[in-house]
Amino acid sequence: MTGVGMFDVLLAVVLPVLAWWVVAGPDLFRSVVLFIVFGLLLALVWVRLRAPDVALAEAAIGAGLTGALLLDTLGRLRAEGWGTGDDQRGSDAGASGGEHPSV
Amino acid sequence: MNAWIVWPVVVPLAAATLSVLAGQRMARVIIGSATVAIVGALAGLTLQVWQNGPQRHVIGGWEPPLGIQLYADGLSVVMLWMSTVVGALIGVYALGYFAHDSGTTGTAATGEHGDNSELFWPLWLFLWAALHALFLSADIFNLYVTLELLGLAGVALVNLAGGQLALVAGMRYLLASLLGSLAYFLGVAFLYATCGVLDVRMLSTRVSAHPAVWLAIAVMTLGLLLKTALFPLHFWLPPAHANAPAPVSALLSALVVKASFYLLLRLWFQVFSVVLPPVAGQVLGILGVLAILWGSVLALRQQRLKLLVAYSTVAQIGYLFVLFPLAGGTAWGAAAWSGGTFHALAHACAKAAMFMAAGTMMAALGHDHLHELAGMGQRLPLSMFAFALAGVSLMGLPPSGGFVAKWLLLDAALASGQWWWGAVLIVGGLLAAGYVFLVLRQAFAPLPADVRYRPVPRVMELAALSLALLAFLLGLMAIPPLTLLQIGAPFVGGLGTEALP
Amino acid sequence: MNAAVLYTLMGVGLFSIGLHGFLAQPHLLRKVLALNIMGSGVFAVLMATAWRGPQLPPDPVPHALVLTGIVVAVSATAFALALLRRIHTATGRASLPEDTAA
Amino acid sequence: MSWDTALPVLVLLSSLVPGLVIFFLREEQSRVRTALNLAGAVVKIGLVGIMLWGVYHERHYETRLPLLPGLDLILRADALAMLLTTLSAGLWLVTTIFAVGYLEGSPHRSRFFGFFSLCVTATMGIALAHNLLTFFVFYELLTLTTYPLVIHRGTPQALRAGRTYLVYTLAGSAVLLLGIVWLHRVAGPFSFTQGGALSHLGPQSHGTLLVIFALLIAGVGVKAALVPLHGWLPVAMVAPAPVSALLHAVAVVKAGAFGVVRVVYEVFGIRFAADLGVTTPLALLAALTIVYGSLRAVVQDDLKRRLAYSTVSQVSYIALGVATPGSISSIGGIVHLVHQGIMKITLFFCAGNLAETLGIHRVSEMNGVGRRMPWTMVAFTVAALGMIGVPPMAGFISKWYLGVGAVEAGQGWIIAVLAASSALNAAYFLPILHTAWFKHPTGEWKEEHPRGRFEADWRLLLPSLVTAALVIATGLFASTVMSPLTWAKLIAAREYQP
Amino acid sequence: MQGHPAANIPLSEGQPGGCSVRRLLALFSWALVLVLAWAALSLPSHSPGLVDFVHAELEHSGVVNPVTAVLLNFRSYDTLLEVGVLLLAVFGVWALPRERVWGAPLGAPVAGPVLHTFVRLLAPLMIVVGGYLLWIGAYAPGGAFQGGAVLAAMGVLVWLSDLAPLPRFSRWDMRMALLLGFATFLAVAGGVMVGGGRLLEYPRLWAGSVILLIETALTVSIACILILLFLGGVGEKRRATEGVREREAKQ
Repeated sequence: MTGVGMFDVLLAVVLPVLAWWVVAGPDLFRSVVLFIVFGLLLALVWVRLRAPDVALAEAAIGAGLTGALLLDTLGRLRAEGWGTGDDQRGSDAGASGGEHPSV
Repeated sequence: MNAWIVWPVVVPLAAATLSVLAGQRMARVIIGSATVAIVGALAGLTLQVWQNGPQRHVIGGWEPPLGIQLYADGLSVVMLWMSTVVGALIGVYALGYFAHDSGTTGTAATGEHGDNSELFWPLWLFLWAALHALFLSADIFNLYVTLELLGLAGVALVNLAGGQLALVAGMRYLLASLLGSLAYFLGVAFLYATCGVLDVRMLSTRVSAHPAVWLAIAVMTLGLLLKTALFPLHFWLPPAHANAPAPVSALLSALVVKASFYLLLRLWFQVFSVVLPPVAGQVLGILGVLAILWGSVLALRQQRLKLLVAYSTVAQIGYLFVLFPLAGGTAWGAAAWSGGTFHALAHACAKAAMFMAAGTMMAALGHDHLHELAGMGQRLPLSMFAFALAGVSLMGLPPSGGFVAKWLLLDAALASGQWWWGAVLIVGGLLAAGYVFLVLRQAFAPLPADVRYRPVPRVMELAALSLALLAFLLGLMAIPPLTLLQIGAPFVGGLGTEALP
Repeated sequence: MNAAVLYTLMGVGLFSIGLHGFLAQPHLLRKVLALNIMGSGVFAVLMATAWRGPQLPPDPVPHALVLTGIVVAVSATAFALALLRRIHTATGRASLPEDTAA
Repeated sequence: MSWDTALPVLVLLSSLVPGLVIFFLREEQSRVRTALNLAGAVVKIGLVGIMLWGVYHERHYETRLPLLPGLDLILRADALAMLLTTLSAGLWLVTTIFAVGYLEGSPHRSRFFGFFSLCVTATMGIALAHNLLTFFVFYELLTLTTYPLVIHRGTPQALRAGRTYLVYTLAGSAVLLLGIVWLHRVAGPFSFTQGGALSHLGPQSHGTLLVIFALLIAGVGVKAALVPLHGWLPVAMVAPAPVSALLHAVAVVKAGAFGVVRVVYEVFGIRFAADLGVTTPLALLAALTIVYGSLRAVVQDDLKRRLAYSTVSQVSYIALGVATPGSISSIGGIVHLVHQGIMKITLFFCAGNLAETLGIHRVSEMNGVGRRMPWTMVAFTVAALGMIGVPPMAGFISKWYLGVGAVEAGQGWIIAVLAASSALNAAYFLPILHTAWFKHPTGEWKEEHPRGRFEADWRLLLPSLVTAALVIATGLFASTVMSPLTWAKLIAAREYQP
Repeated sequence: MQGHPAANIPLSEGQPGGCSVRRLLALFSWALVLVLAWAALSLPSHSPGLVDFVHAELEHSGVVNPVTAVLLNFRSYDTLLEVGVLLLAVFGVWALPRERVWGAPLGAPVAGPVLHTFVRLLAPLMIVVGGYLLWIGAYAPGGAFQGGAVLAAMGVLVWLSDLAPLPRFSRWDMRMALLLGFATFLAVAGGVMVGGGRLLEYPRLWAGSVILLIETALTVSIACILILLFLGGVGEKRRATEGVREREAKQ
């Protein structure tokens, strides 16, 4: 059985790596952005699996809408003083005013 | 239209929709008529099952495996009655509760809550529909959707209390619920990959001892155990059940945890039974025993009434799982099966009544600190009485429903030669007596003079009392539900002593 | 090795990573992210079962299931995030008490 | 439903319904409450009378209600049941009168009388129960309904006593339940049968049956206050006097002793039990309890505590009689079920009367009380002498039959136990009588509130006089047709039928 | 209750942190990966699946796209409940404190001329795309969910650019729009039973039209629901102060 292209392998390797960054990366904002990228790449996987319906939904809802929701939430958390509570090491991607109260 | 089976699902969904569109006053009419309609449909369904055995309804006319099928046997019908009767009485209670609650800085809230309590009704109806859908569905993916429906409705209801504790408890509950659903979903994916069908009945003929099936069983069971809050996966339950508004606590403790238990029962005994080794049941039984002991001991140590009742739920859930190691043999399987499921029924009535009574006391006092409940027997005799009657069922004393369940489980334990499960049931009953009387003795203590007390609507007390009476007298009307439970059950045969030559 | 096996493996990998993140990360937003990743893992397993080689049309049933799953996931995520924001407003924290206590 | 099937239920309802109604009465509606109580009690006595007549003429009164698959709730009036129902129905009436007087003006009377009636209902159920399941149902109901009575006063001491009471009784019932379920597993469903229901079981199950016997006796032994399960009884003395009377004479202790009788005679059967070898240990345990209770009673100064230990001792006469083989001791044990009830309730009425009228709680405070309250002390004296076994009082009959039975069975040691016990009875009762009649009052009574024209409120006095008269009557007229002794003979004869 | 937060903390029940726990967790995760992978590799290479069943009945389903056929006909009951889940999420957000009002809270749109113009141009296009996705769903990839998502994106953009006032869900017609899809779906589900049919059993001849009807209603509702979910929490801070009046004065 063939049909496993380099592209498939690449996707299958990149997605878990991305997932790891999303859950364990140092910066929450970057995690959210990476999650959106993750969703888009996942949509590509669905395309590869000949599921354009799902790909469309994944891109629009899974990546798009969920991403927007996450970004919005992150923004609200920041606006309320400190946003990325677990990112003690400081975040380059603009945790503006990043006061971290002792956790 | 004799397809009674669909209406317990469709009616509450329709009522939920209409109640959002209609005004407050119309909403009550809608909910009232919906309740009547559900009871009517359920009566029709019960008659069908009683006369003709298990009922099926092929949705959309698409036979499985392509389509989804609804399926009702004795167990489903008993569960449906449980959720309908308990749910309806909780609804009656909620009428008084939210009327009492609004406009005052009452019970759980921080003072900023108020008119979102009108959302209780659609959420409650959705929860009802989700429960009924779950009890009737015969498709493992559809069951996943019902689980999500149930979980979201439950969390939303917890949050109605407002306040920090409820929010945090709601979040913990939500996360546990989602995690449990996802684990279940992974199992569904593996089962579909292995067996290629989603219909429960077809699956049962196709599962085999295959690694993927093993894994599916494991993750689905774990997910459902998390949702059922079996020790040690119970951590989310006490805060969520204790901090929710009282009618919601009642709904969650009485009905929602039973839903995932029901699903587990179905999967274990009607889908996976061929591939499960007996030792698996022993493991669940041991967890059940630990739940009984741990939950009871923690209940004894609580300072707050609602937390005590919530930990009692943790303990009582343990009894349900004693079913698993016992429902194996031929002679006693039926007793264990009936005993376990009957316990779910009895506990639903008793625990709902208990939370309702606790909620009434809390509404009257503004708090639920155990040591400041002195003299409650004089202030709210009906509520205290309801609490006591419900407590009798939890202790498993006659003639309550809890007694019948305990008798059957004990019978199965002794018959199977595994007397130690019986010993645990006995000890659990004594521990339950310990925490129930911890509350009841307060009823007889003299009433302090300086306690502020707000009158509560009578309907709250009466609703709790009716459920408590039901739990107390359930033992006297145990034969019809026990007979129903035999219809379509995996273990058919004489119950208890009849099994002997 | 075919695409189905490859993506099934990826799916279980995603599920495990998500679960690990869910358990290890105290921040609620990350827990929500982790749950989404776990969900994606399950989707991948299901989608892989639909795959029947490049020539044959795939099985549409898992596709429909995943579509349903995606919608359910976004509903749950939206709800969880709204709840998270309230908790943050009320407590000033975005994690559960037992996690921050540690 | 015919009259014959309805009658046992009606007997229960005659106290259940008044009880439930009383809960909803307001505190100040004391006339309605008393009327309801008395009406219930009179109706009950009437119904029991009808039933008594019927049973004597071999009519069958039986009610069944399916409870569990294959197991019914059965209420049936047999000879043994009639013994306890008659006793309870009669004593309920006098105790109600006593309680109305005793509790006049105190709070929570609706609650009290409500539970009081429920408690009597449970006792009636225990008496009429015709299988172990039914017995257990009412046995538990009795536990639950007596708890509120024990802690009626709501004081910390009462709450503590209530806790002790619960720990003992609930643990006992847990053991009892285990035994019952197990027995049903071994033997299948069965009803109480004269001569025993288990003798068909082969020797392979005898080991199990031994364990089950121990479980059942331990279960009922808690309420029967068999040593070492008696700990709750002296503690429960904090309850109001009518409750003590109820606990000791009519309901709780009696239920336990009655359970022993049922288990030995109608579950196992005396012959089968003797074959199993369980009767001798039971007799030894009973003897131990008799001596231990008496010894403890001697050293108590608190009057009610002394009476409580006396109960521990006296109730075990029943178990002793039952466990001694031979129909004569059986008669002694069974008849003591009634005799002990009448005598002990008289003593408690008097103790309650003394406490309520003069504030006397201790034996040492009773100096010369016989002059102040002669009628009360006459009643007390009659009952106390009966307890010691002085003829022609009721207690004499019991002891006589027990002694003769022991001789018949060739168990000489039982005679020794009876003699020792009687000596000890005398040792703790005669000083009381001496103090009351022959010592001089030490001064003013602590609190004197006589009510009415008599030495005490008539409602406190009359019940004790009535029961004291019964103590004498049951002794004097022991050989008449309707006497407890005749019934006991009837029952024993059937048990020992070949 | 609020005064006693400590009482709520369950005894010795939490997720204790610490190095050893993390190591244990990592170990657990690796074990999980291995077990899952083992199970995954053991899967049959040819999953039987239901593809043949779907294609056998596709011509009776009323649509050509098999995914849509499964979603809205063969397994339409799933979809019905799934819309319920969406609605429940909205109700759940509303049930949270400070969101009690029927209607979204007001936030701070990002007004600006460039965005304005962009959105003005984009909005009609997105409506067309959304409608197209809905319609094409019967034949090709697309459908109510995708179409609804595009419409929702448009709605959010329009709101962000301050082109239109916020939806006020105290208004009956807006609630109607929210519930339209679910209500239609449910009405069809039960309605077909009047003639003696089964739940959700569309008349064969009309299946295509019925599905289109349901999908259209669903698209509208899904768009509304998604917008609401997005707006659900926006602007908590401002709402308490000047938000409401300011914006109402503007109109």
